[in-house]
Amino acid sequence: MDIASFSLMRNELILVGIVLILLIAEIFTKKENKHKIITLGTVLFGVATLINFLPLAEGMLFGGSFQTTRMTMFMKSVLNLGVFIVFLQSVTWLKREENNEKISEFFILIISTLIGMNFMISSGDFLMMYIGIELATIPMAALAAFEKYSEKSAEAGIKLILTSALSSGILLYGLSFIYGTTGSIYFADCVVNINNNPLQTFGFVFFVAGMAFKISLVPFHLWTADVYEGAPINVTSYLSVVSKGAAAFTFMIILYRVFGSITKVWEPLLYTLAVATMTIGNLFALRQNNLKRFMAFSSIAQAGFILLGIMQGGELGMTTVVYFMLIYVFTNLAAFGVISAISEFSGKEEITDYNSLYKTNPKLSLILLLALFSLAGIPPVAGFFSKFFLFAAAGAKGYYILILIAVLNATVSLYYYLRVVKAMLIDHSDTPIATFKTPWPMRISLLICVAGIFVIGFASAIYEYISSISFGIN
Amino acid sequence: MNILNLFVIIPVLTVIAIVFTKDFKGARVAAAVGMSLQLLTAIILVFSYFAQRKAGITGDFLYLSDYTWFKTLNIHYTVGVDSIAVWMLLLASIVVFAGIFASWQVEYLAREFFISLILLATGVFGFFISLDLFTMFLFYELAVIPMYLLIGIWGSGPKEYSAMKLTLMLMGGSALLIVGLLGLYFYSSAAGPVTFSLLELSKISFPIAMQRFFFPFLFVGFGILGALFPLHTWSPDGHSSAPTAVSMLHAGVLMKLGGYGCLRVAMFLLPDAAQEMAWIFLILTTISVVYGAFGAIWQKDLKYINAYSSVSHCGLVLFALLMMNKTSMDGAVLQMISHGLMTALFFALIGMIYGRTHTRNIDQMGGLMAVVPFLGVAYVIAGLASLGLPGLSGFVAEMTIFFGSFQHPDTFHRVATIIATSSIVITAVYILRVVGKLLLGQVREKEYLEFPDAKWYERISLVVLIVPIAMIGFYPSFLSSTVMVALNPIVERLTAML
Amino acid sequence: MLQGIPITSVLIVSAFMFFAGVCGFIIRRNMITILMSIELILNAVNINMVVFNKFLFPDQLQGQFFALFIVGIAAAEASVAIALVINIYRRLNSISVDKVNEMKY
Amino acid sequence: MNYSLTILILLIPFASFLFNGLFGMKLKPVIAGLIGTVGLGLVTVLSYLTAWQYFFVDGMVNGSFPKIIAMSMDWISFSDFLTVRMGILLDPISVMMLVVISTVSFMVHIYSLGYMQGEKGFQRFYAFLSLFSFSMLGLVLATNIFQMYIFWELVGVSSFLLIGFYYTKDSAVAASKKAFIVTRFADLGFLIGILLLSYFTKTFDFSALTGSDQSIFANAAGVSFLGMSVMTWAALLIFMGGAGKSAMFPLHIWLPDAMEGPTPVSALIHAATMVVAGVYLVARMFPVFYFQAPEALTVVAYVGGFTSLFAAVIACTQYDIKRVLAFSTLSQLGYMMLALGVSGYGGEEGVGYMASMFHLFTHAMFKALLFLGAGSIIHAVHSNVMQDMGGLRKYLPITHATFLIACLTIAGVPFLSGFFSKDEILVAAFHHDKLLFAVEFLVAGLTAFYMFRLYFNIFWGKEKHYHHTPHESPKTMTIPLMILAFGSIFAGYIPFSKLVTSDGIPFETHMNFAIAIPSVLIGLLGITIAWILYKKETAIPERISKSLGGFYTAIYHKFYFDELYLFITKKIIFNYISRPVAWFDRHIVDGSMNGIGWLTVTSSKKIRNLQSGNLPQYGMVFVLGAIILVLVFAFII
Amino acid sequence: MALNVLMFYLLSAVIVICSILTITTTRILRAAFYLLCVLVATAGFYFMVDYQFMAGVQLVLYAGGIVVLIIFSILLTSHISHKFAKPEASRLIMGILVGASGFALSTLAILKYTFIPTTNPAMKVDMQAIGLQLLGTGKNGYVLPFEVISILLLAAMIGAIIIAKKGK
Repeated sequence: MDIASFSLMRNELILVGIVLILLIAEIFTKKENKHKIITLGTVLFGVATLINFLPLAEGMLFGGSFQTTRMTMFMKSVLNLGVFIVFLQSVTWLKREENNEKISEFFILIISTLIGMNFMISSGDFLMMYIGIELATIPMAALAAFEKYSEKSAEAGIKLILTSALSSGILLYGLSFIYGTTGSIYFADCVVNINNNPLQTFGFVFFVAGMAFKISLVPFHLWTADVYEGAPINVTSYLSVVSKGAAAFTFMIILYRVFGSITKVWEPLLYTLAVATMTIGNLFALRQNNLKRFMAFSSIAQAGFILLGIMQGGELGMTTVVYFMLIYVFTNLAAFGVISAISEFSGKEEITDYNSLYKTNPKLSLILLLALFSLAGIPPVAGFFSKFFLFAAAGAKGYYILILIAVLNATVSLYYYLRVVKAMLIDHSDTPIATFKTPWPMRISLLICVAGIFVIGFASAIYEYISSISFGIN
Repeated sequence: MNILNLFVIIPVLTVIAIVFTKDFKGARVAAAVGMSLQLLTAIILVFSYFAQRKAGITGDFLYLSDYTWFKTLNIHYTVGVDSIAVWMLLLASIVVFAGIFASWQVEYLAREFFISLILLATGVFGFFISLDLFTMFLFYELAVIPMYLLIGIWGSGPKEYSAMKLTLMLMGGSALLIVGLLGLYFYSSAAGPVTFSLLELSKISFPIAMQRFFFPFLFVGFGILGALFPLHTWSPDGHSSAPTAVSMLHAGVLMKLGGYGCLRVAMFLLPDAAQEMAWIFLILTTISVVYGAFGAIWQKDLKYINAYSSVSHCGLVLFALLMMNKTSMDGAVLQMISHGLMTALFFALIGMIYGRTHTRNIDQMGGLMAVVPFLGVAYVIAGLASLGLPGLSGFVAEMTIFFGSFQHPDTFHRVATIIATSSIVITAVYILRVVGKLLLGQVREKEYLEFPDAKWYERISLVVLIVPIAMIGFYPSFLSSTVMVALNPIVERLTAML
Repeated sequence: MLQGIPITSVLIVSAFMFFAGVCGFIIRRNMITILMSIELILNAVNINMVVFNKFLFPDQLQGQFFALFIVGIAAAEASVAIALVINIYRRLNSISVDKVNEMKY
Repeated sequence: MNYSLTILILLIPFASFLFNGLFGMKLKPVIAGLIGTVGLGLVTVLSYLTAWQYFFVDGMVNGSFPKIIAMSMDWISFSDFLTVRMGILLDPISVMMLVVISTVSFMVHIYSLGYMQGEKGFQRFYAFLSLFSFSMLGLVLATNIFQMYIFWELVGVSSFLLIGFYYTKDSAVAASKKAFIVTRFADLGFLIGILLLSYFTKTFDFSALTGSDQSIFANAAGVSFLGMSVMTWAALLIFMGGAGKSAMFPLHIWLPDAMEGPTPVSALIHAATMVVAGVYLVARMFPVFYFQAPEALTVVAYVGGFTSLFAAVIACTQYDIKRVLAFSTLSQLGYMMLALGVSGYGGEEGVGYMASMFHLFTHAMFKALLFLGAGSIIHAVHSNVMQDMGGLRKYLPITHATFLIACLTIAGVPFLSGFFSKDEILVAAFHHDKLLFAVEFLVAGLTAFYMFRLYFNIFWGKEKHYHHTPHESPKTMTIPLMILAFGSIFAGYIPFSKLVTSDGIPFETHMNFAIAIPSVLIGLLGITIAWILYKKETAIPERISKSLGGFYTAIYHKFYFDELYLFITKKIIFNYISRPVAWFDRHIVDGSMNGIGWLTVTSSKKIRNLQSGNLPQYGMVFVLGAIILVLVFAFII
Repeated sequence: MALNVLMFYLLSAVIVICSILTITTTRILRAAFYLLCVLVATAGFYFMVDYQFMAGVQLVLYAGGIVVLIIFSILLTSHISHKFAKPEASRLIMGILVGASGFALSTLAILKYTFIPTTNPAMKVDMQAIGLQLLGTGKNGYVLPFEVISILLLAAMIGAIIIAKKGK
């Protein structure tokens, strides 16, 4: 093991480096200069994001505990990009007086959770996976409670930490049985002993439940809405996009790599979860008035769609899932960006507050409209492609009824997305949110998102690239 | 470059042009210019297409071109037209063109209005030129969604409700479609790599069990847009709330997507199941035909009347398709074109009348013929076309359908045909009722006397629709025979199994 | 079987502990007791890990190390959780979970 | 011989329609009228030339008049064998009709120049007249049944437009609607008949259908539906179409109302031309009826007979002069239908056919004359009702004279045209069915009675108080009257049996005095009674009507058929079908769609307690979910 | 019966009883005490199976660290004399139901499964081995988790601080 091989951990190491730099910066920055840390953190992270796009060899470290493939590299880049956009969108919020003290903490916490996700993605054994998950979760609770003078935020924090602790308990209990029946915590060694005896399946189901918690699948989703609503909006967008994406991806590759031989167990399992998730998520989303909560249920429903791709179990499945996530990053962050900008300006987060928004803020409305259409899967924006391909993945397995349920759910989801559209474009308000100028970092972030929403769907090269680096159950 | 691409490029460029206009005047001029070009392109296409045919170029589709899009999924952007598609494109161009002029006076968010309208048109054009089911579906959905905004923002009455209902029902339809399309896609693996290509799929004979499963998805999926009973209820509400141009486009063109899809995708690709299950849908469509007509009798709102009438007429399209012989299917295509033109004409007129009277309730109108003779005469022409007067397009289409359907050897089908023919009387009843209440009799309100007759832009819109109605009515054989040629492969596939 | 103790007995004991923790999570109202329930759960997992390691796979120390890390993480988790509980206590002057249901439905 | 100029017979009126329709409003009314009239004049000339050419120059081929297809072009092709052609078929009946239509139409065109003077929409009127002429000529010249159907529909719509010419009058609008819908309903039968016919014979062409080769009906042999052979069905359905246009009972109800149209229109369409289209249709299809569906022919005869009686009875009680004439028309059409129904095929056997056509011809002349005369009267007194008239003979000498001639003709007074044609019909009926003969005999008397009732009431009796002194109509109106009077008198001398026969082969007819004399006598009897009752105004008619009581009222109300139809349309179709359909659509079909929405929203509300905001509950759901999944996937599956 | 077996059942009894008491007692400090008992009994069990290091960690970190932390927080947030109300019946029933059914299922699964021990020779568990593995970089080396958990601890610490520290 030489130093050069550490380059496989390039992204993680750079992120750790940024955390250290920020720690030092925090110590040596005067109080009145704290806001400069925002620039520092964002720029550093931007550079890291760019660096991570450079190609890198595949390989593994630490006896297989840390594995990196082009797929994981790509996924990490996607996550980095998402986080970068979140940082851009957080600038105004961080500049608030009450957050002045906590700027570097914000960056450190987010980046450390990101490090956790990176390890989770690259993990080669259950221990690393578990540590990654915890690293990605525990600081998240602190982030959710970041606005500590807000009761909602505090509530979000406690709900997140307690339920996630329970879920890691469940997950671990499952893992203990998997360890007990396979004799190893290393993915590569486990595989040979995977069969579906009841105890192992017991463990497997508990493991799935634990992961499902992170991806917020029904019935393990209950924390999601409350936490999303209570957490500061930028944390919410981070949670809904990056955290969920990483968990889903990890879940998928572990299913493929470790449990590939018992597809006949997890396909019906995921089938059930997918149906429940989409349906319940949509039914709840129908009635929401708070946009953050609304987006929470929307993202639950979206998670149900992801399962359709995961179930496929082949390269097609992985490609579609990753493709979906990539698009989802842009789409959801565009939506959250707008919500965040408006919330930052006016403090309003209810759907009815958006009445007549188009008249006062046409551009923001249009961006939100595009994002919502993309979430609903309406052409020509990217969401259409990603959703269609997910359905195709399920179709490849012959799950046509599931597709039907999914598409009907997508139709229901259209209903509530259109509710927001209706508020902005159709409904009249006497006191619409006033016209305002969005700060430039937000604009850049929205620009990136919109570009993504438009381009990724049509640019088949991206899909082809993902396809070329995907793998399935072998 | 392939001329067909222009059908997508021109609208997109028009949209971009509209974005840069300053006010509603600029927007509508830009839209009008763009759509005039579009109409011109369509006309050129018609001429060059038939010139090529005359020159002896064979092949089911002309102007084929194919670009690989998603390579691993084998999704292509494939375009090509046969004569049905050519006529449909022309129809769509005419209706869109007329629609722009019919909405000349839109001022509220005019740019957005025209952009949405043209986006809708893009979807329609794209749908007709596509030979790849994926892009076809993409354009299909693209055509459906702007409807929501168009109805919701610029509509009238319970517009939010109607818009939502329409959108959700149509999206429900496309939910079924997705299942069907994916079924076709994956089962195509029996004959090589999976594909969405219509040309490839049409060479495969799918196992019957698979056909039985997927045919209803595809047929109902497209059928919803074609107002298949009992899934037509989006249509009355949707139409009545929609602004003029949208009703025109929707009833005139968008509903044709349904019929066209049933023909081109559901029946063409899954012929055995089509043969086997036709009777179920035949019952439904027969009900549609009569039911829609009876439904129209009772209505008071002009748009509702026309919406129900559309249910009846579009029911006839599906009805004729299900008869599955060349003549009836030819009639179905003629009916699509004819209904497209005349219902667009109807909605244009209703919009113009509404713009003057501010009511659509026929009980509150009367004697308008004396006040606005141009509109009145146009309305009568539309009405006569609708009730199937010889010399106008409706007659040709209906007769072709009836005579085609009646050629069916089964008594069941012929009895259904006879039931369907009865719609011509019921149609006459409601059309005359409307004409009587709306146009004839004494002028009902004093203020009606002040109404100006049709403005120049209104006249353009109307004339552009009336002329083809009359042309088809007078000289149908070219249209009819060219459509027949295009139907050959479909009918062959449908009857090969018998 | 190790020194006359069947593995299943140990596992059943740990299972009992685990579900006692779960039960506690459900029936308790005080957040700190909920936290204790979670410690029970994690402890049960630890026992499992160690038992499997010792009874079945003593060739490596994977289970033991796993348990070790769980302990460490549990500590971190507990510390953050307690910080949050205290935060809640400051906001609401109560640490009953029934009080933290402002967001629902 | 080349008949290529016959195409102009169709094109001229059509061009005139288009021109007047599109640009008429920009022209002076007179010019528009003249365009129409001159056009029709040309058509008339061409028609006469064609008739001359057909009957007398080219004449017979192999002893019969041939069917000549003067022109034919494909219009649309339904399938390999069903092709619709637009063409011109010349045979004795079509040429005869050509003459009738062009003559009457020309007269009406001229007449209208005076009658319609100053009316709003004068140009429109001429446009519609041209359209009608075009359609009617197209109808009679049709080479195939589908072409006939096309023009049949066009005729219907022109009739609709013309009846509703005074579109601001609600009664006119209602009448036009009624006319259109009733005939449309009948046309449905016609259409289905064509469907059946074409399905079995694989052809539309008259030359094939009515030719000597009966093998094309082979497919239909033995095929029956609901106990009747399909060809009978087809024939009956086609007859239904004819009955609708010719206002046979029970589809007659539209015709009296159609009198809401301008009087020249009534003369042209609802007396002389369009209403005989049904008769013409049956005549055209006669071989099909005769050989394939003799039962249908019997139906034709009885329907015709009943209608003639029924209408004659009603005519006796009406006061509106146009309505009297309308019922008279019905009655006469019944005659023609009956004649066809009782006819045989070929030579002497086909006397009924010949008589029918003959009567059609003469009837066109005298009925047009009657209507135009009535128009002249109405023009003078501005009323339709005979109670408002009386003693007009002094003021309207020409009208009076011509009207009298027409009345005498229709009453069957010897040596006028009506006498000859009616006599032939009675002869045919007598040989075929004594009952029908008896009915017709009675009707002959009734006809004479009600016509003279009309005549005496108008021209004799006490003078009424007129707003202004009635005056004779202008030349444009009286000249056509005189021409038609001339026709009425002399049309009977045309040797029809030499020209227009069922199989094209001429035969000799002889006056059957055993029938002719009684029929003349009963006609005279009718006239006498009318003379007694109405020459001077007396109270006798009043008393008679009183004594008949309810029966009279029933007759006066046309046996309540209008009410019956109103009941069917308003109540049954509108209230009991349409309304429930609309309701069903709104509440059941649409309701179920909304119901799905409602269900979704409600279930969304119901499950909201899943998300109670309570942490332990979250944990419970979590663990419970996991346990259930374990149960299912580890133990059950 | 061998002593260790007896010992085991004793420890098990403590674990079971104290677990129940932990989740049922109405006094919070007692709950903490019972939890401590469970944890200590667990440590005893680790000793029994010769995992002294693990047992030590259990005692130090768990019993010593976490429980103390918990007790601190109890002192910060509750009155020692405070007695809880009994949980609501419905919740109690559901909790017991879930717990019992879960326990039943897992017991069933455990009993149905035949555990197959590895045939590889056992590893000697002494401090040296543990130390080497903890810092090993190859397979069965735990330096990476070790490092990552340090980041976790750092992040948790920062998180805890910003949440808990009193603002201005």
